[in-house]
Amino acid sequence: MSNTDFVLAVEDLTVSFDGFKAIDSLNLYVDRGELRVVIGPNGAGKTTLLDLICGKTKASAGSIKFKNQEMTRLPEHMIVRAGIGRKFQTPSIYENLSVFKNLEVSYPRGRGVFGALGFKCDEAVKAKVDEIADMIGLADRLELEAGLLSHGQKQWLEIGMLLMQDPELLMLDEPIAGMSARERELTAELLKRICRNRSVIVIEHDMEFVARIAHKVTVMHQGKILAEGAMDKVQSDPKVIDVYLGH
Amino acid sequence: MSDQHLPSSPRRKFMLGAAALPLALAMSRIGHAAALPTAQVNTTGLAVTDTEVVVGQLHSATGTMAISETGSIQAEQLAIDQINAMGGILGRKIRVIKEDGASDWPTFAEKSRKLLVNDKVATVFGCWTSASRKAVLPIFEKENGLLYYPTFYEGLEQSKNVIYTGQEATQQILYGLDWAKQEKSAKTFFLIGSDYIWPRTSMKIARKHVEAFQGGKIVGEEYYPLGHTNFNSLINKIKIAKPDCIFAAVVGGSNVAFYKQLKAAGITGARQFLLTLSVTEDEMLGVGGENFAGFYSSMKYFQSLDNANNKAFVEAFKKAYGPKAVIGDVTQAAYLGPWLWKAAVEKAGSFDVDKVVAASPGIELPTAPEGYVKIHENHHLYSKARIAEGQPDGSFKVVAESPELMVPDPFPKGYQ
Amino acid sequence: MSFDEIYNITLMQGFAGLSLFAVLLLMGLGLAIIFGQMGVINMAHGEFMTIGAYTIFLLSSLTESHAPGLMQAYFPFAILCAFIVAFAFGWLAEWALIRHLYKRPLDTLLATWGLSLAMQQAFRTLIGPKEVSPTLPDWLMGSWEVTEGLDIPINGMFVLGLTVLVTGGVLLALYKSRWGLRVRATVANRAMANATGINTTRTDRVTFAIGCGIAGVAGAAFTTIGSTGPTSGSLYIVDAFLVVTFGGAASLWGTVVSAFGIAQTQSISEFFLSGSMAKVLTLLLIVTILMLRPQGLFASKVRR
Amino acid sequence: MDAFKTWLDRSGLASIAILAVLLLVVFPLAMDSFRLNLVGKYLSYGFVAVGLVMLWGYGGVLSLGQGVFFGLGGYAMAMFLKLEASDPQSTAIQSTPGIPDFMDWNQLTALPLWWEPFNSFGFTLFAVVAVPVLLAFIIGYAMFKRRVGGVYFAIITQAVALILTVLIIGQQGYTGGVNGMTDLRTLLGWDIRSDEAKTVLYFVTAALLLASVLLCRWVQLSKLGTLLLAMRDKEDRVRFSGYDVSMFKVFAFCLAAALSAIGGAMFTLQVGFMSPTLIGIVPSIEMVIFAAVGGRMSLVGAVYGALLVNFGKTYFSETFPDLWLFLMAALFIGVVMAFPNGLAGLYESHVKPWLARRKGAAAKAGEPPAGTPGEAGQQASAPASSSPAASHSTQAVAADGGLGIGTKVSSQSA
Repeated sequence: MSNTDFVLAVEDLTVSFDGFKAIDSLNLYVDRGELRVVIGPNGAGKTTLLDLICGKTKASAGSIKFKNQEMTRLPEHMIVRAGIGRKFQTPSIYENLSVFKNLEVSYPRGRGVFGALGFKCDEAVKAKVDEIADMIGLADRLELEAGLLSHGQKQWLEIGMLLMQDPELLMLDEPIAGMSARERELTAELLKRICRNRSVIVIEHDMEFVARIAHKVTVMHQGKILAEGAMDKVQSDPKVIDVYLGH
Repeated sequence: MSDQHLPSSPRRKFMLGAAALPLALAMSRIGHAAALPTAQVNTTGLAVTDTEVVVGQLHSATGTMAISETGSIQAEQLAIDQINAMGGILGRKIRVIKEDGASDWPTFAEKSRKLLVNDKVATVFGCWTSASRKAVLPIFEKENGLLYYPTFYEGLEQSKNVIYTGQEATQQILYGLDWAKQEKSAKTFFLIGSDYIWPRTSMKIARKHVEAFQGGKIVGEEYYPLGHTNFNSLINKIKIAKPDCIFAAVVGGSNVAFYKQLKAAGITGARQFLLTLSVTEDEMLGVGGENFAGFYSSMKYFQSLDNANNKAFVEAFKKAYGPKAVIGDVTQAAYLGPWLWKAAVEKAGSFDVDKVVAASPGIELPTAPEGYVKIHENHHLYSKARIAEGQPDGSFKVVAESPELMVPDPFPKGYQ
Repeated sequence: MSFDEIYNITLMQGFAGLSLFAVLLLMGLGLAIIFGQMGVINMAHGEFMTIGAYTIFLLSSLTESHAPGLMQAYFPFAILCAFIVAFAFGWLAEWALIRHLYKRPLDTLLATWGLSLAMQQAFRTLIGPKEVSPTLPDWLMGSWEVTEGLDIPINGMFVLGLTVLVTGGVLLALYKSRWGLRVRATVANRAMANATGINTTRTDRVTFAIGCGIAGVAGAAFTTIGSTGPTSGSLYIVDAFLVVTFGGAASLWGTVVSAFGIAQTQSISEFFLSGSMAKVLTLLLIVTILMLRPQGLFASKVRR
Repeated sequence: MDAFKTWLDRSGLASIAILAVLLLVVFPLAMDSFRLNLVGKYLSYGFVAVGLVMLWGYGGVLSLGQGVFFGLGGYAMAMFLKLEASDPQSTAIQSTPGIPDFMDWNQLTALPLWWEPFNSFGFTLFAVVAVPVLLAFIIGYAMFKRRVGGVYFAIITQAVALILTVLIIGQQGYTGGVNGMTDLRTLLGWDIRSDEAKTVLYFVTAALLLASVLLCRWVQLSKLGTLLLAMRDKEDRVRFSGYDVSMFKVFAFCLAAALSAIGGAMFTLQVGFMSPTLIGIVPSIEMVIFAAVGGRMSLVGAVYGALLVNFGKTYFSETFPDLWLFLMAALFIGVVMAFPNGLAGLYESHVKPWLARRKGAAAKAGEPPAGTPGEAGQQASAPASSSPAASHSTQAVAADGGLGIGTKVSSQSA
């Protein structure tokens, strides 16, 4: 496959479950610093796409290149270490730990067994935690047990945990689900700040929100890409309208 | 079960049997105790008072071995009750502390220490498997306790602190093999055992005897894990080898499976000669008489032995434990324990372990249900070897008996 | 050795493998149903087998003393009773213990372990610590001598037939009956099954009880080939677990294949090696395969 | 934050200190040498239970094969002691003097090569830990890399226990078979059967056990401990934070194996023999029950669990010989059904709130009402603040523990 300047280059990606092709010869390229939103009706394969990129699901065929490095054969934790972060659809945080601990645990040092044993929470870690907590608006909640955060705060915390690792590609699965209008606004701001020095892929249903944040939109349908481009262009695409209205 | 229910005849016999003891002493208990004050009969701090002597009983009442050990528990209790009914030992009643080894060797070790160190028992009747005996042996030696061990076993052991009341391997095996050669013209043997020390040692002795002394041939030797329940492949191998004699020492749950499957494969007493070291009346309960009919067992005791001692013993046993109770070889050997100890204590005039041990060699028990036994220098018993044929109703018919007492030889020369 | 003899031995050895297969499958089946369909490890499985065996013993004693004329006929009826009795105790155990622990599958293991201890002691107290031997009808004993030198064990054929019957019945019930549909629905998605009106509580109880009932049948059948005592169940439990584990737990088909594989390996290696070595070889083979394929032979394919 | 951490530290250490006083002062003073030796034996099971807390409670992985590691450690030690007990003088009666008696009985005429290194005490000490850890690593790596866990892992470890038992029993010429290795007498010339030796060994065992508890506590408080807990509840999140989850489980498994092995070695030294009955499925499950009774999340609880169950076993079997199995069964079932977090859970959910209430009632005046409406946060941050508010947090914790999640219970109790 070709060498590219893209952060992420997905080519001919296919995965099938018992003959059903959830992703079918898909190509996707994401630029550095780009915020890409993937939309599509339910069952289009959006989440599966993210699963494939982060290694949760193994591809049947095709390639996923991250900074020109093949990812399809790597185990999940190596993909993360290469610089890809993934947020799950439902907030996945350590409910029993404090916000501080949640962020601290995500700090990319002491990732091996013995590294973790010898890990010290030094000034660098604390500084990083403070920085991120500030960014996600939880600076005054550091000692709170994470399970007691509001739903929106949990989503932010999970994003914060990813940011602790400074990933070059961040993948967010429905980050504003269940958020209030005010929280959505804050999240949009947050995303804009985040993608200043990294690429972001977001799966989202809320078109208003998508319009607000997206640099470029990809529309998926039945495991394939239906359309790709700027938001207004995609919205006026008859194929897209057909898919959304037809279902 | 209490003493007044005992039939009078066995009591009289046992009184006679306590040979060395004058009748008068047994009858005037109090006078006896006074004549032998506790300070004199107990110089090592055992649990002996003016009226009582404490002994331990250590068997598995639970776990897989409970199947086998229950008979020993009952027989020892019966003997102790009978002794107490006669006035006890040196004027002192025996009190038993029962401990459950739970078929677990570390538990045996723990309980034996408890009996010796905490309870200071004068002696212990107990253990069944070699493994449990091996587990407690160092403790008996260290604490200088005394153990009466009832099971027929592999030999290769002799301890100051143990009296072995069952047969050691050569006593059980050699006569049986000679009988097989003479009476059944057996020349080829197929050896089968459960995979542990007793069958392996027994088979080693059998092989030596057959090959070196009988000019026979071993056509197969197989060991199966304890608890193994499928013998069909083995049975096919036997069918190929066509031995004159199947010589078996399979134990526990495997035993039942082995005989049921032999029968199902058409190998019955009518068609094949089989001699075993491990089927007593106890095992027969599980095996079922119809599966063992016509096969032979080599033991020193069978419930059907026809002598007065045994008749009284069987009657007392059934009276105590119900008409359906059966008595196997080990049960009888366990019954000997308390009587041998009584005789030794009375000969020594003391409960001290060292003195009892010193008095033990030469102790005779003409009242033994198996006939007559005597303790050898090496702490095993002189006893006769017997062969019996299994009957469809689960009993044994004795068909042969060694003319002389077999000398116990735990370290047989030429068989190592 | 003549050709005839080799031919006979080969046939008998083939049957030995088959009958071991039947034994392993029958003992594993109940466990596989409970484990595969409910995720519960029933450590008391062996004791439910013992219940079945004792049922046979009690009925044979009753028949012998009250209706000796029926001795030839009681056995099939007794096997049915063994199923019913074990089923009833299984039902009770599910109600008293298991249903409280569905959210903690590992804890069912500890609870049923406690149950097995109590059951063993109950057998000892109620029936006696020694082994017993039920009197079997004459037609179940001995061998069928096809030709001179070729003996096929009747009890082996009986167990084989019973296994085929029970396995077929289970498969049929699981894939054709309402109960089977409910079980499969519950396994696939408990919440959804509940929502569609399936009484999952009842389904679980029946499933557990059926698993125990089959254990009872196995125990009953094994009175023809093995021992009956308070701890007889422990002779089988381990092999039963191996069969289920090796088969992949989730599928009954896996249990069948694994029982067949283990039986053939063991039976053939026993023929050519010594008994203990054969056992070790079989176990090592199982473990090696499990190391390479820890999910067992037939893992259910799930999207993770 | 720091205040919270030191509080946590201290809280863990306090209960360990109480245990230390109990083991090192109270028991030796209160018991005769026989009972003390029994306790020493129970404590050697305690190692396994402590290991299980790390593996099962923290790692969320239940092994039913801990007897394997206990046995391997014990056998390694037994091999050394057996060789020492088999010098040519004391084995002169054998056909081949100088080799262990069971080898002689099984017609071996020379010491097998792989026994030779066990002539060295240094190697033996190394092997006691290294062999079990290596085996745990191989099994753990194969299983966890393929994401086998839960019930399935439990059964496979059980199979391993079975196989090792069959192997040891089958290879009796090399292992002593069913009887095991018996009649072990001296350690480097020091008679381990004497009362003094047993007392010394008791203290060594107790000290090693306390050291193990401290070590595990340290692991729990490290980032690795946090990760183990995190993994147990949100394995994917940990994985997608760049951690190789399987290696952490392998570590927990190896740690538990090492602890079990040390327990096994101490068992051999104190009891004087080693046998395959300690390896199989039954002892392995019993050891899990020790941990369950004590509380699968609590290190100190696990030690109490091992002591309590074994005391119970000894006491019941001496006092109610016919009923003791029923009582043990009732204990196991009762603990599993009613107190899933064992003694430690009971303490956390009942004793501690009660203590706190008593203390809290005294200090109540002047404190602001804890827990502002809608902000549960106040409660959770309570542990960091002073004690009065603590009663609230423990109540929240208790409810949590009752549901069987119990993570919070854990992170506070050593």
